[in-house]
Amino acid sequence: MPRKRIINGAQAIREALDQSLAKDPRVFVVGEGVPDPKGVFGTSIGLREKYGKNRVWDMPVAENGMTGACIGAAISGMRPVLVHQRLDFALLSLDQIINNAAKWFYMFGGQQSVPLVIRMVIGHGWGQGAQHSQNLQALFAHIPGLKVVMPSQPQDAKGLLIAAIADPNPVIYLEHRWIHSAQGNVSKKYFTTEIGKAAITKRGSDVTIVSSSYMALEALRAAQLLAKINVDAEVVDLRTISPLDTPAITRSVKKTGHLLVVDSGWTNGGIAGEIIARVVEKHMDVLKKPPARIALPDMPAPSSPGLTKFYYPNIEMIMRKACNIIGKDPVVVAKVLAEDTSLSATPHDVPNSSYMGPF
Amino acid sequence: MPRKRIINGAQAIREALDQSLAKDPRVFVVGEGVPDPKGVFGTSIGLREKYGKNRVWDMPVAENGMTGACIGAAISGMRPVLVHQRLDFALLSLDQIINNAAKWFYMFGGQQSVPLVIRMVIGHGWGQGAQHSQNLQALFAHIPGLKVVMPSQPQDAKGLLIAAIADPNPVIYLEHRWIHSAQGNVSKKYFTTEIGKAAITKRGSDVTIVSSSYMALEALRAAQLLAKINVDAEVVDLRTISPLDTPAITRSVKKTGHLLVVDSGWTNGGIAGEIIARVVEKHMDVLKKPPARIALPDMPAPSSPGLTKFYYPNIEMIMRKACNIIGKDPVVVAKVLAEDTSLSATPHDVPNSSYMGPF
Amino acid sequence: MLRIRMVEEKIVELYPEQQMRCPVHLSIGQEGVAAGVCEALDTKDTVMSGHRAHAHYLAKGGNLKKMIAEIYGRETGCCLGRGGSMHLIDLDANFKGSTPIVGGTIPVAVGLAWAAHMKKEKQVSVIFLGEGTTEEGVWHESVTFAVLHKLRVLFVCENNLYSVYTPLNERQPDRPRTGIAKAHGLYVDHGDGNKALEVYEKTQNAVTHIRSGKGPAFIEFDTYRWREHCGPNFDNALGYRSEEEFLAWQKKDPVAQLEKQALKSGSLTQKTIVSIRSQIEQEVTDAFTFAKKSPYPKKGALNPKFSYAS
Amino acid sequence: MLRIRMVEEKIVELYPEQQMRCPVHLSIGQEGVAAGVCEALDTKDTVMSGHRAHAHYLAKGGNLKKMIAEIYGRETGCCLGRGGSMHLIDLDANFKGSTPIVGGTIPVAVGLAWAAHMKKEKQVSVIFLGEGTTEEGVWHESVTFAVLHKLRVLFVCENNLYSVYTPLNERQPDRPRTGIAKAHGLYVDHGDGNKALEVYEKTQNAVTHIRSGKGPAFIEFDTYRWREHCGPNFDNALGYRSEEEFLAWQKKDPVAQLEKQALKSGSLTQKTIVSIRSQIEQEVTDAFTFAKKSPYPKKGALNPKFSYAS
Ligand SMILES: Cc1ncc(C[n+]2csc(CCOP(=O)(O)OP(=O)(O)O)c2C)c(N)n1
Ligand SMILES: Cc1ncc(C[n+]2csc(CCOP(=O)(O)OP(=O)(O)O)c2C)c(N)n1
Ligand SMILES: [Mg+2]
Ligand SMILES: [Mg+2]
Repeated sequence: MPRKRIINGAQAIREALDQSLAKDPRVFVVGEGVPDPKGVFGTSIGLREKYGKNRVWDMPVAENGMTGACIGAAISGMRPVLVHQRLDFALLSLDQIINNAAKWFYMFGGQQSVPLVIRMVIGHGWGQGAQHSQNLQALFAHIPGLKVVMPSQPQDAKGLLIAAIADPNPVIYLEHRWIHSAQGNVSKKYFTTEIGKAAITKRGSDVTIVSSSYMALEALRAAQLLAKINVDAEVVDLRTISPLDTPAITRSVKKTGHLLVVDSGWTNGGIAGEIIARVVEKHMDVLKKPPARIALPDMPAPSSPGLTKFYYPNIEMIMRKACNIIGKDPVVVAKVLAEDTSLSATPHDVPNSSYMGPF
Repeated sequence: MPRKRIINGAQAIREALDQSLAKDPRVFVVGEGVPDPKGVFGTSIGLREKYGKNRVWDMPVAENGMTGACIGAAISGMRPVLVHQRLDFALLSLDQIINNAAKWFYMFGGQQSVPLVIRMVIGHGWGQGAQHSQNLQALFAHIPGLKVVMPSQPQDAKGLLIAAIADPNPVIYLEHRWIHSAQGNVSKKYFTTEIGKAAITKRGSDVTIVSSSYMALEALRAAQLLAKINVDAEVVDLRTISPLDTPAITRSVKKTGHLLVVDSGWTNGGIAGEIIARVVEKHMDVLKKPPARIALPDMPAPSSPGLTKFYYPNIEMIMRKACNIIGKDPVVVAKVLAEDTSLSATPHDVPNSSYMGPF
Repeated sequence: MLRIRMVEEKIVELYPEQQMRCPVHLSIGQEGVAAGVCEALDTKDTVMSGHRAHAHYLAKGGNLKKMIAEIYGRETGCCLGRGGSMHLIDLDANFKGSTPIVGGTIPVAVGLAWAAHMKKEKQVSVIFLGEGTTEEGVWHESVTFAVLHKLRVLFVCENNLYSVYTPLNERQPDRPRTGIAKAHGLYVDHGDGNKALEVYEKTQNAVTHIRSGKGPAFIEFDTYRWREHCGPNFDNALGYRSEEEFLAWQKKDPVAQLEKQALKSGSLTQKTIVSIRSQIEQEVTDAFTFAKKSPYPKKGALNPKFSYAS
Repeated sequence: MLRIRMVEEKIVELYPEQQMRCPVHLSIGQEGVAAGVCEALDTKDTVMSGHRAHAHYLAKGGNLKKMIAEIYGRETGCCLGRGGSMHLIDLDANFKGSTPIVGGTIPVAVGLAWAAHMKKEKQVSVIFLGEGTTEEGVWHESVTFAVLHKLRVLFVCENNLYSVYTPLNERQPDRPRTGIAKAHGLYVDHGDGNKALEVYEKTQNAVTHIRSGKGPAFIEFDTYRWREHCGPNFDNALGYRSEEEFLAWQKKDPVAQLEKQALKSGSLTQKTIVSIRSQIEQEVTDAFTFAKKSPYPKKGALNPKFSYAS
């Protein structure tokens, strides 16, 4: 990239849709509110005006039916992008996703693939509560036939969405609400980020922190702060949850000998456990210390800020756990955090200080 | 148990329903075909005749709606048992299961619990195919607020179903089709098997094989055959998938130093990985060799017996893997298997030689 | 009804303080339906609702203080702060819960009636839903089962023309939902949601039908959400609906209409209205004070063990 | 139609050999609907179906050998042996697939028509479903969307009175499904599924309506499954339905009726029927021979990589 072009995640996603619609006449976008003036957190604003009603669709609140309809369109040669304003709403369509989309290509003898992208926004903060903030990447990743991507950086948000649309398979595109406002340098051109490849967002030699989506942003900030106390963490941003980039994880762990996995989903049966299992099955010998994970406590998300403060993993927890693994006393962590005034300026339940609710 | 009373899994389940209906007027059973003459593989035969239409219900093919209705009945003080002839059909109701049943108690401040049991039959063999044989225990176990049980022995099938019905929380009761015909000694009385407690079905000191449901039966047979070649395996039958009985697993692994997890679900993101992660997080030091898992290949289930033969884990695979872990040459495995004529007598895709299809 | 209006106007006033840190879906403009329907119910009749539930909760007699405290995320809230505005419950008032998954509570409400049927109880289970919610298949499934067993369910559909910012013509064919309900075998009616007395009467008729064991009913009321789909502000400027449309509906203000009628009929005087207003004002102020003074849940309240009953 | 009957009778005959190792849901007795409907379609019109799909596949021109091979689990099957009887597909014949999750293919078929709409194609997408399948919410959702955009979809409902062994009165209120469909804004008709010519004519009318762009249609045909829900045998002995009911329906045999009519009208003679029969007999025998001779998929065909297209 020659010149810096800083945009946020939502803009990057919009750009991916815009360029995909422009490039491929088979692409269409559908979802509740996609053509409305707010355009799904800004990610689809203006697209109907630009591409017309036949390319940019609103829909009834009928998630299972509309998913099936998208599958039908996909096997007819179209490239639907179905959008859910919350992942939680997509649970109504798991029948079509798991029973049909994931299996269609295999069970019909490889004759028809389902080039379908389902974008699901993961809510976080501002009292979203139990039914508006589920991180169910582990659920989707467990289903063969689906691919699951979960970007953190705007550049990857764009590249992975374009790649997902171009992919002949069903891809679950999980966008954490808080990556929408994350800023980053994004290429202007149409490009793809390869599905199935992790990125090293910070090199380091002491401990490997594997993460994804919003937690990859947190892990990166934690790693930067850890550097101040001479802990040299390597951050692996998975970007794709399924298929997992096991080689990239392994390479890093072989180098550092220490593994911490940070995930935005529930602990039990989550992605973090799977990653740990993969590493120890084949490379237990390279681990100098037992691997560790940080993920959500196994309980529904509460609404009150008094509770979410303790519910979500944060930078401090990541730093402390990293120190623990490598055998460093974590008392210094508090000191480093206290010095960083930017951290305390924003309430824990909003992505940035300009956010005023309500959604 | 004073005298032996051998019945099969389906009879044990029927007995649990019968005794629960008799004991507690709040209990009712509902499901497509529950009152029909075949009574869900025999598990509900005669119950309507005995308890009447107001206790034993058929229903429309409307899984999500009926699950919601059962939740409504449950918070009204009833004890519904909802039955699906295949787990795959319950995917239509994941919205109600995940968004409502699992969270109701927590999100409404602990005021109303949802004492709901959902029985789901897992298809296996006789060409069931991609949409009639999914083993999605990992999916349910990942959701806090649900309990997930998965018995193998008829005694536990009965005791866990009674316990599930008596439990104030939503319990997913997964019954593998092939445990229906498994025989075992079953107490005649009304009794419960504690949810959350694994059983050691064979003691041993060389290697721990953790398993559940039909694979626990296979693991047990494998362990018995392993004994012939002087491999002393300990078999842990999980019985409950969530909450996992981590202490029991840990105790066994501490004793044997070797861990093999066998699961009937897909490998990626499955229960086996979670168990491995739990063990290494806390007790990597006790493992003499890297832990291993045997589970389904990450692809939809095929229908053809030509393919299912290679799709499903079998006794031989378990034996070989166990030998591998403890560093014993597995060539002897083939010999032991060849000697056991009972194994070759039954085609791989039926639970027993009397089974003639079609479902 | 005036009380509901005043409570929500207070939310509007104080939301910018950033202390109600959860989404709020206000019913301002739609109070006539909640008030009219609940007036026709007995205490033991149950009510459930969805994301836009404040009015239904209050009309059914839900505790005001606990609702406001819940919106403020305090441990004194009706869900101990775990739920926020989108999760309301008051078992004493037989308000059995509201949740924000569209359609999520419809079958649950049918299940309440099913349990009542099994227990030979006769209360009516009322479920409020928006016109958008009838697009969900679960509505169809719930209706089928309720009609099949003649369960005592009243489906109250509030047609406010929009689902979030999407107008009806992007979501539904131009045919009445009451026609579908009727074809399913439901007792059906349709009325003006801005006329609380009409709502009350039509509900009474439906409830009489239901109580007699003849089967469930579906009533649709025309209404209009004045403010944004979610949040305290007006949003006509977004352009998804016209200012004229908004003003035309605002003119039909259900609160003002009832007030006018009451004054005309002499059942209320200007003076009593003033005194009622100030009484409510006081109650509302007290509720907000109570909420703001209440503590957040303690750290110990965040424990996985609370996900399960024992 | 006779061909469909003879194919399925052959399945009945050979199933006990235990070589067709997958569930089979036979349409014997219901062939009139499949044959009559598909006769009214063009080749480019598409068909989808559910668990009971043999007749629909064959009537639409699906390859017989590949179907039988699929049921036998052979690599020459229409899904390479991966699907079995419950997963049929023949893209050459525009039979776009059948799957055994009740209701699972309904929205997919609507999606075919949606894609056609976007591409300005005019073929009709036909979806066969049982009367039980209309209980699923996804039917409601699919219908809503199809009517909203006037998609070219024909919903063909075969009412055989049972869902597995459950009679209608345990599942649905006593009201016609056509009434619901009509209230949704569909073109609606209803006919005797045992009269193939009536089926054909009613389908023609519906298809004319659909092709003209006036919107989707729903036709229900009364019919009866003669054999067990799943498998080759008779099952009246189970007691879920009476022998009398069965016999009354069997008398209306759609194959025999058509044959009689053809003989009477002189369009067929007894002699041509005999010759047609023996031709079909040969074709069927060949298909079974082909299937039985075909190899099972190789071990290498079991590979996770085949779950994804590249
Ligand atoms: C299953 C599901 N899909 C989508 C949403 C997003 N959503 C929240 S409110 C709403 C509007 C529903 O419209 P309507 O039923 O008419 O209620 P109104 O908001 O107009 O009162 C939608 C689509 C949701 N909460 N749940
Ligand atoms: C989602 C789902 N629920 C339940 C079943 C079990 N099931 C298989 S066929 C069938 C009967 C459906 O009845 P109908 O639509 O009338 O078709 P018929 O078998 O009578 O042809 C049922 C309930 C299923 N396959 N999928
Ligand atoms: Mg609305
Ligand atoms: Mg039927």
